[in-house]
This record gives sequence, structure tokens and C-alpha cells, in this order.
Amino acid sequence: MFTKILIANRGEIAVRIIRACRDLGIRSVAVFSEPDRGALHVRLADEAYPIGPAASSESYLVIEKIIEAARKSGAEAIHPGYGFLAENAAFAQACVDSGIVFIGPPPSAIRMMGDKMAARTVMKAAGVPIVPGTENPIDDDIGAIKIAAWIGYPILIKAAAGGGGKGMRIVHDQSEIKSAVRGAKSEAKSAFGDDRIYIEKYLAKPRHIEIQVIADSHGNCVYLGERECSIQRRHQKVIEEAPSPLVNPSMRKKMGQAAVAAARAAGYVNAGTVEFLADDHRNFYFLEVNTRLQVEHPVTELVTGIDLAIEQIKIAAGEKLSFSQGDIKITGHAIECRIYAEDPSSGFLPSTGILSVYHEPAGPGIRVDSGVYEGAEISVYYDPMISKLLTFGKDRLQATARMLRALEEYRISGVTTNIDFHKTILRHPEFIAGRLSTHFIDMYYKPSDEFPENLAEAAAIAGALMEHQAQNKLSLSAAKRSRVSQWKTAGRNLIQNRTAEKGWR
Amino acid sequence: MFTKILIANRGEIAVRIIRACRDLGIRSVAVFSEPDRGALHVRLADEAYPIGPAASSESYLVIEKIIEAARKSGAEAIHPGYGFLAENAAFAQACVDSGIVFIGPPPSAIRMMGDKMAARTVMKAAGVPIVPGTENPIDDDIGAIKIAAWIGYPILIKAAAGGGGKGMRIVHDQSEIKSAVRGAKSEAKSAFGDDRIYIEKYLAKPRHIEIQVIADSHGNCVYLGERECSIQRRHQKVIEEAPSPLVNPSMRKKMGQAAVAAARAAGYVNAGTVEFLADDHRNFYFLEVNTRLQVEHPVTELVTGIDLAIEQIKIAAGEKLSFSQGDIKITGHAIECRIYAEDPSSGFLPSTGILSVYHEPAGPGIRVDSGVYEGAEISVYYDPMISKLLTFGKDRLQATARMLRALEEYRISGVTTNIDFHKTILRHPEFIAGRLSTHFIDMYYKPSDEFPENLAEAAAIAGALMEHQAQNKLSLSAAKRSRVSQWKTAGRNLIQNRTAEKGWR
Amino acid sequence: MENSRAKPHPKQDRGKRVAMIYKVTIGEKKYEIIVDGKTTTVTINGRTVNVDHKNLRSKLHSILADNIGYEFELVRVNGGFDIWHGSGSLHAEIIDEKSERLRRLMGSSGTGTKASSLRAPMPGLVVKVEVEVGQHVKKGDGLVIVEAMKMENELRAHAPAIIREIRIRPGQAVEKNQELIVFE
Amino acid sequence: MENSRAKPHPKQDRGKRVAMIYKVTIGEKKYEIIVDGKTTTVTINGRTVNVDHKNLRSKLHSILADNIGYEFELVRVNGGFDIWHGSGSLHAEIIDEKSERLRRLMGSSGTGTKASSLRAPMPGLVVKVEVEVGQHVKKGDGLVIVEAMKMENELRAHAPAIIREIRIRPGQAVEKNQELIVFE
Repeated sequence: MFTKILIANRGEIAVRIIRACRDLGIRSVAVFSEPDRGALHVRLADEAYPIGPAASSESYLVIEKIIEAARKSGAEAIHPGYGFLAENAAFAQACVDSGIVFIGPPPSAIRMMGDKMAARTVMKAAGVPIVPGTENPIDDDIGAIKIAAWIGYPILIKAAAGGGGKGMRIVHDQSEIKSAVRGAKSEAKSAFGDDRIYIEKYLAKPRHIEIQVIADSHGNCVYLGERECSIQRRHQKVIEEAPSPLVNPSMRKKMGQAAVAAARAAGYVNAGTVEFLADDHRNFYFLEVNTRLQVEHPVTELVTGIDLAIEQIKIAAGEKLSFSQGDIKITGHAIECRIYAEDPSSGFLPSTGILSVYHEPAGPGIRVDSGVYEGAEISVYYDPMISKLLTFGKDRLQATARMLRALEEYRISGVTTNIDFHKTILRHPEFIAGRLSTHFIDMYYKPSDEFPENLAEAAAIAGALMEHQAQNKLSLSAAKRSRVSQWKTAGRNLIQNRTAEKGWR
Repeated sequence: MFTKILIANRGEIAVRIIRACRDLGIRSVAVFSEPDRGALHVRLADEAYPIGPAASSESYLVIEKIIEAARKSGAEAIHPGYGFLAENAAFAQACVDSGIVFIGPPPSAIRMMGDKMAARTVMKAAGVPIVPGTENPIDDDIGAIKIAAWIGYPILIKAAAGGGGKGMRIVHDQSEIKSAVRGAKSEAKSAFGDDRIYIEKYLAKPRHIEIQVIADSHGNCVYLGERECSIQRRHQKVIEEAPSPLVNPSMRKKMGQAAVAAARAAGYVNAGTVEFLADDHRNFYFLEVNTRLQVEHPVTELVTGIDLAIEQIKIAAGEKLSFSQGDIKITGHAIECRIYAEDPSSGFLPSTGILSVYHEPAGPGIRVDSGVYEGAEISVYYDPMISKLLTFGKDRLQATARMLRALEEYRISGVTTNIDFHKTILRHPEFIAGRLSTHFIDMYYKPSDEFPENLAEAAAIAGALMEHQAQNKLSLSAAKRSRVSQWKTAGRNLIQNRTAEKGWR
Repeated sequence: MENSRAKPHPKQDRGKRVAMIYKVTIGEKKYEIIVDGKTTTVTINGRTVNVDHKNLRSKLHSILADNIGYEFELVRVNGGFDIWHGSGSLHAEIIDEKSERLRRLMGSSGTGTKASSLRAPMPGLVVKVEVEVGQHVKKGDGLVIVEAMKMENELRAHAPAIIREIRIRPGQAVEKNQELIVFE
Repeated sequence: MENSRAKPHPKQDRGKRVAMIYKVTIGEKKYEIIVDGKTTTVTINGRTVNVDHKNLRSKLHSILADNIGYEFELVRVNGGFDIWHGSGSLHAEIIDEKSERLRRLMGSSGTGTKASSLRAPMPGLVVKVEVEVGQHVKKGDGLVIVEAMKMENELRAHAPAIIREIRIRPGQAVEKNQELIVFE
């Protein structure tokens, strides 16, 4: 086992991995950009090394600086977290080349899964259902029209090198196809330096369901059930849960076996996630593989009792999985709400500022993974996620009730958050019924500036009281001032009089 | 179900019950003494009512004030928490008389179990093993000598009305018995107004193991496994865990069935705890029944997935238990460390002060039940417990590792705590081996003023840096002052000169 | 820490007590609040409410209004407070009776001035300007796209308006609160 | 917030920089620490340590000493600091070289004055006085029992001593830090 691990990340995921290291008795090494000197991950790590200025491109994304910090500290392994360099095959390779263990899959698997079209090909060959569409890049709109006619509108044009919605276009009929192809290609070119695009069937109201897999370097690979992540805004997940309200045991087994087949086909080692789209008839289609620990991994930890970050480290150290597929049991229900500094009433616009009040919920069934504390700043430089709030309960109802309680207890001032947004979603009858889709927010969420009348009244009273106090203080100090100045005046008169006595008498 | 519940308590247990109310959609009503106006339970409750000054005897212990607050608020039920009025039969009766539901057992059960001798008699009749000893009060030392000769020294003299170690004496041989009887009787008289005493066999190195039982008002009663609470100081538990490292399935079943028999014999309804002493051969003896929610109830919640506070409320509302004995499964391992404001190096002397820094641990496997926050005061008026730190893991090893991690993360300034004490205990080979007894701390804990050399060095450096900064500031402002005073002096000279010019030329 | 109910300021007690009237506007709601010297009761829109106030620390306040608990952080801003309630903030405009009388005497138009410009809600990079000078926009129309925190954020019109002036161009970095567009 | 490494005070930079020597005593350990003007390295008992210091807020400080992280709250008390490290505190006595020279000139005996009295560590009620005037006590002997927080707490002797004066009696309420017993 390693004695020291460097965490090439910041925020809550760096804290998460520091905690896994502590549990294993391994020393943790943080890296930090200038504004992160006082960040929670630096406060909690055993050691910490500066790696440059605020911009990620000059700090957290600079492979050489990370490797250099690992060398200086004597860390034997690097955990990349998610984001930044986590799915960068060149970084994984640089670790290998420097004799440092990269805690994640081999560079070849990262590279293969990073190419969305190559991944589709591998999956299809492994017998995993994929969304109907092209297997080769589309060159022009004529090719696109042909294929679209075959799979039927609406279609989705996607970038082969893509991700994050860039180079993506929905096309509803043939008249739109020409400009969509042109637009997607140019966007893909500028975003990824690669203008290859492909076509998929566009599913109406799909659900996003993903399977956690984990594989050791000895050929063992198991799946740890699914997570449903259908509640998304701006193509980003905000609420995730396990198990999925849709998935039954036979669907779980089918999806799980497909995911394990996919992982094996890709020569996958370590923790990974196979993402699927599903419809309400429990059909599912391969979407992509995330070759890292997901943001939402804790919901799986809560329902399986398996600590994924710890397993990642053990696997990277060459250990065998300590469990087999038969040992995996899903118990209870877990929900994650991502708490963001953003304003849901203005299109989820990020919000920045100092967390002048920051009080996390606690108690039965609550887990908070955060990278902040009272007085910390949510800056423009990094992701505006404040924390991941998780609840666990014996069933979905209890997990939801506990989440509503936790959201109620959370106290944040200084930045606008999506806490009330989460409450609204969790109380929506369609959410309660488990009828989810990636269009849920568009369909059901109406931003509102409304606030409960009693809250507004109490706020008005608080405001009036504070104004009253301030005015009283003002008039008190004004009274003091005027008293003082009378004294001063008197004193001055006295002195002047004396001077006069001495001088002008 | 109730719509509003008053919590006749403060601190972490009041917060715990507020959370249970939230989970059930019930409004919570807090009561508070003057210094508790800003306490966490008041901050989190839906409503709050003042009940008098700091002294418990004038606030939290005044039955009429609690009942009055319940009336004013319209609460239909009262949860007493633990301590204060929780095991006061007169209070339970007063609730009943006022038409308010008391969330706990019927007054008759509280009364019966409050009389330690009566409880012994009931248990013996129910077939529950009891510590060998007397069934009737001892009048004098002659009776005591006779019985002691029969059960064998050492013996324990205990107060019939007792609890908390008051009126208790260990007697090692006949020569000590006379003064012990006299002392115990007079102490019992002054503490409880009842000088009845009885004798029990004194077990060497016993383990404290207790069974959680829960009974509804429809005749259903189940046990939820055991908790081991052998780690005690000053006769108070500090570390508790579930399951016990000693208890195997057959012992669990035997103890559980004995506890259920005991509860049935007492006409018990709601949650209760049957405490036993056990030896390493897995013999166990009835000690007493606690007719309330225990401080350490969360370890049972973590390993069974059952929310005890919620079950208590449901039972009080007349609901049937939603599970039977066969549904109860013990999964994983849970540990609780009670974080106290006290100094282990001076005999666990309580410590008071303001929590100037207060940062709770979080992350995977951690639950913190606390009633404080940064800036709150640990005062002389109430129990010096700061929080209950709980961890859950797949086994005892993981729960312990997570506890050590959490203790490491905890940041408290302003009061001395027993955090380092807990670390020492958890790392002790005998603790790790699960060889526990109520004498563990006396036997194995050596208070020490030692601190790690690197910590002391870093502290010395921090001190020198701060001193350096302070001196620099001093010399800077001194420089400023002297500059200013030169100006002033110059000005004064100018004025004097002018005056002189005008006056004395 | 200070508890208005428990410890009235003895100095204030000696002084004359005048009930003050405050006019509070939150969103589209208006409240008239009468505070007497003791501050243990207030009258809000004619209804009397028992109030117990406790300053938890710096700007964080606990209010029990008829025993119902609220917690706010109050940050003073022009003409009132930003009132943070745990997951966001309300803006409360507060005018006391005296000031309002003064304002009327000065012939001011009072409250209700409309936002006359679009300001950047966060620092970022202008990606696109979606309107032109002279253009009529309606509520919800996109005006400017700003990239911040790796996301593109569209700033939209909160009300119908005419674009008078555009003060930024694509590619330009902007500060928080910087004026981007001026309306007529 | 201030980061000693990132932002040296320009004013101090202009002034002359003198390395200062501080003598720090923690428990029975003594450290001689040399701080130069930049405070990015210090020398402790002859060994050089790279130090990065960050004031997290008010009295809470983060120290990276040769990249190893520590966090302390430093509370100034007579002659040094109480240094809280998360679960308790250390007391650090700090003397700078200048002051020590001064002290020597004044003929003072320096550090190490012994505790000459027993003070109440918390407010409470005296239950029992276990010693008499003139009595010799050894380290660990019980002196006074004080009831606080519903518990009886025995205060013991930290060192051998002779009882000179007893300033309290059973049944008496005492304040925190009140002198209970004076030693010879």
C-alpha cells in the first residue's frame, strides 16, 4: 500500500480523497493555487504545495507542476479527482512515465472512451445496446440526411471528441439539417480541434441512468447498481439518487451486465461509470463512459456500504477486489442534491461572494461533502458548487423527507444558492411519483420570485428593528457628539479667555 | 398523527427530536432558559417559548412551565428527551392529566423501574437473570453481613431509589461493612429522601451491555440488538458501540428475549433500554431499565436503519410497530464518542468557555449530533457535552478508522475537550482487540501532558511569528506616533512663538 | 450578544420614547411597521406582533415573531437591507416616517425608480451582445452572453425597454456590477 | 485575509530588516526561533524551516512548516500565547531577545515562577476543603472539592507545597479563577 498520495484537485473532491487517505492511514498531499491557500482541502491535508496562480490553466491543469509537487513530497501515487486532469490520458501517461501510480484507469482506456465514436463502436461490438445512429463520422449534410431518414427525426448531431453539450444540435426535420451540420462542425472544431461529428436518434424525455463499475487489475469486474441522474439543468446533473425509481432487479441485472461487458471490452481497471439513456419502457442505450470517480458517487456508497475512493486506492495499489458480484446488496435509498452558488430565478446564473454565514445540516441520515467553510469565497475562478448534500433513508420517502429537513437547516449567506430550487423539485408530485426525465426542469420548474408571506413579514420586522436600532444609535451618538463639542467649545473659550487675560489685558 | 410537538429539553437531544419532527412533517416547539435564547435548539425549532432563568430547577425542571408552554403553543404531545424530566413519573402524569400525550412509557412503568429494588423483583419474576443479591431492603450491618457471607465478597451496596453512583459503596471484606452501610444510607437519604439500600454481588471487570427494546401500545415488543457501553469515566459512558465485540448471535438472542420479557413484565410501551452487566464468559445480569431514549441511541439507529425518535413519536400517536423481530438486521458497525468540554489530564474536570473555533467533521460514515455552533458558550449551568460524534463502517475496523479521522478533523478552541483522550483509547491494543470493561480507563488510560514534538515545534513557530508581527506593528505605530508628536510639537512651538510675538515682544 | 427582551438599554429607558413608523418594501409587498421604544411588540400593517430579538453574532439575527422562529443575516445596502434567509436574499427598502416627510418636502418622487441599466452579476468575459442600440426588447429577451465559471450565461431583460447604449463588446472582460447596457 | 508569503508589507520592506530571536517555552521544551524580516523561513534550534503562514480569520492561523500543515488559534495571554490546536491548548511563553536583555539588566529572575495559589478552574460550589493551613501536600493530593455541572470535581495539588491560607469554606459559591488556597 502507498504511504503518501497527492491529490491533483481542489474543493470537495480533494477533501473527499483526503478523508479516504486518512481512513487508510495514508498521508495526503494537497496542491493549491494562490487563492486556495486557505481552502478546506489545504487545511485538512497533511501536506500542501503551491502550484501557481488562480487560473486553472496555470495551476491545476499544468501537468508538470503536479508531477513536480508529487516528486518533492515523495508521493507514490496521484488521485486526480474529477474534472481538471482526471480524464486526460496525457496526464495519466505522464504519471506512469514518472514512476508515479495514477489512481484511475490505464491511459489507453481513458483515450478510447474519450473518443465518443470509438466508444460506441467498442460498445456495439461488446453487445451493449447503443442509441441508433452512425458508426462513422458524417462528412456533410447529404450523408446526414440519408442517415436521418433511416433512423427517423428528431436526431441529435454530436461531436466525436465531444462532451458538455458542445458541438451538439437537435434536428427536428430535414430543413434544419444543413445549418445544424455546419454549426456543429465549426463548434466542435473550435472546442476540441476535431470537427468529426456523428448522428444519434434523439430520445424524447429520456432518463439518465448510469451504472457504477469497478474492476481490479486481476481481471475482476463488478457493478454496484445504478444511479438515476435525470434532474439536470444546463446539461448538468443537480439531483441524483440510488436506486433509480424506474429500475427493477431484472433491468438492473441487464444494465449491470452490459456495463461490465463494456468495461471488459475497454480493458478497464479501477472505478468507472457507464452512462445510459433509458425510456419508461425500461429500454436503455449506451451514452458514454466516464473514466473517473463521478461527482455523484456517494449515493452508491450509501446504498452499497462500499467506500469507492478507498477501493480506487486499493485497486491502484494492486489489491484484488474484496467483494464479488454476489456480495453487492442495495439497501435503503440515497439522494444527492448539489448545492450551487447560482440563481435559479435568472436561468441558474452563477453567483459569487464570501460565505458570510455557512452552517451545514447534520444529524440522522445526513452526509455533507463540501470543500468550503464559513468565511470562504466562492470565486469566479472555479466551479460554483458549494457542497454535495446527501441523505440516506430506509426508502425513497424517508430519504426525501430527510433531504427536505437538511435543506431547511442549511444556512448560507453571501451568495444566492439553489437550496429553495431543490425544495421545489423534491416537493413536486412528478418527482415524488418518480416520473423523471432530463427535461424535468424545463417541463415542471417555474422560477419564481415569490416567497412565503410569513417569511417576508418577519424579514420586514427584522429590517425595521435594525433600522430602529441604527437610528437610536445615531441619535445617541449625535447627542454624545453635541455634548462633547459643547465641552470642546467651552474649553476653547476658556483657553482663549486665558490667553486674552495674559496677552491682551 | 400529531401536528405539533413540544420538546421539554435543550442541547443536542432537543435538536435530535426537532429533526425527527421535521422528517415527519410535524411542527416543533422549543422551550428555553434565559442563557439558551440563542441555543441551536431554539434556532432550529419552528416555535420557541421562554421558561425562566438559567438554573434548571427554575426552568427545564419546572413541570408547570413546560405544560403551560405546551398549552400556549397548542402542542398535542411532549417529548422529554433524556435527563431533566424524562424519567419523572409525576411529569408523565401531569401530561396525561392535561390531555397532552407524553412521548414515553406510561407513568406506572416509569415509577416501577425508578425503584431499583422493585425492578429487580419484577425482572427476577420474569425470568431475567439478575446480579446475585438481596430482594428486600437491608436494615442494618448485621443483615448485610449475613447476606454478604452468602453471596461472597466483594459486594456492592446500592440505594433502592438510586442512580448515578449516589449511595453506592464497594465493600471488599467484613471490616468495611459497618461504615459502608451507614454511609450509603445517609447519602441515599439526602440524595433521594429514601434511605433503603440493598446488596449486590460486585462483579470484577464487568462489561456494560444494554439492549434497546421498543414496544407499541398494541402488545408488540421487539429488541433492536445491543450496545456495548463499557468505556466509562466517573460512572458515565464516553464511548459506545453496536454491535458489542463480545456478543454473538446466540447471546444476542438470549439477552434480547430477556429484555423483551422484562419490558412485557413492566407493562412497557415506547422505547426503553434494559441494561446488563456481562462477564467475558457471556454471562449477563440485569442492572436496570432506562425508561427513555438513551444518549447513545444513534449507534443502534446506524446498524439497524431504524430511526428511534421517529418510532417513539409514532408509537405515542398510537401506531403499530411497522416491523417485527424477524425484520431486524444488524448491518455494519457503529461507534459513538461523546465529545465533552473536560480536561482528561486533570481527572476529567469540566471546562467552560466560548467555542471560539468550532468546526465539525463530515464526509463518508460520519454523523454528528450536536447542540452547539461556533460562538456558542459551554456554561456551568448545563451538561458539558459538546456533541456526539458517530461513525459507521462495514466493520469495527472501518468504524474505528473513520472515528480517528473524524476526531482529527474536529477543530475546537475555547474549551479543553476529550478529543485526544478518545484517540488514545481508540488506538489502545486492548480496545482494538475488543477486550473492554467498565474499568478500562482506570486500567489503561494514563493522562499525559505530552504532545507530539512536531506539533509543539509548529506551535512554537506560530507563536514566534505572531509575536514578531505584533512587535512590527508596535514599532510601526510607535514610529507613526513619534512622527505625529513631532508635528504636534512643531505646531505648538509655532503657536507659542506667535503668541510670544504678539504678547511678549 | 444582546437580547432586546432581556436587557433593555437603561439609558434609552430614561430617554423619551417615541413610537417610530417604518415603511418597508419587499418585492411588491409593502409593510407599515410601528416600533415603540421597548421593541418587544411591533405593529405590522395594523396587527400587533410580539417580537423577541437576539443578535446571534455580527449581522446574524434570530427573531421570534409571536414565538415563531426566523433567522436572518441583515446587510445594510442603500436605502435598506439585503436580508439573507438561508438560501438566498430579499431586498427590503426601508423608509422611516421622518425621512419620508423630508423627502416629500424636497419634492422627490419617492420610491419605485426602475432599473435603467443592465449590470454584470458576476465578473466574466463577454461572449456575445445580442441586441443593438435603439432596439425594443421585451421581458425575457436575451441581451448579453457572459462566460464565467466555464459556463455561458445569458443575461435577459427583466422588463420591456429600449436599448440606449451598449458599453461593452464581445471579448471584453467585465467586473461584477459593471454597467453593460443602458436602457432609455 | 493576509498571506505572509504572497504579500510582504511594502512599508516594512523599505525599512531595515533585523532578524529577531524569540525564546519560546512550551511545557518543559525550549525553542530558540530566529525570524527574519520576510518570515518565509525561520530557524528553530538551529534548523531552518520554510514557513508559509496564512491568517484564516481573526485568531485562526494556518502554518505550512516545510509544507506540513498545522492549524492554531492563538490567544494572547500574559507573556505569550495560549495555542489551541483543535482539541485543547498549549501555553507558549515567548521572550524576545531584546526583552530578555532588558530583564537581565533589571535583575529579574526570569521565567519559571511557580504557581503560588490554587484557583477555581470553573465557577461552582465548594463542597469540601480537604486540607488545613500548615499542611504539607504532595503532588496529586486532593485539596478542594467543587461541585459544578452536577458533578463533584476534586482539585489536586500539581506540585508539593505547604498550605499557607485557605480563602474559601464549604458551601461557598466561587467564581472562575477565584483564589481558593494560597501556598507557601
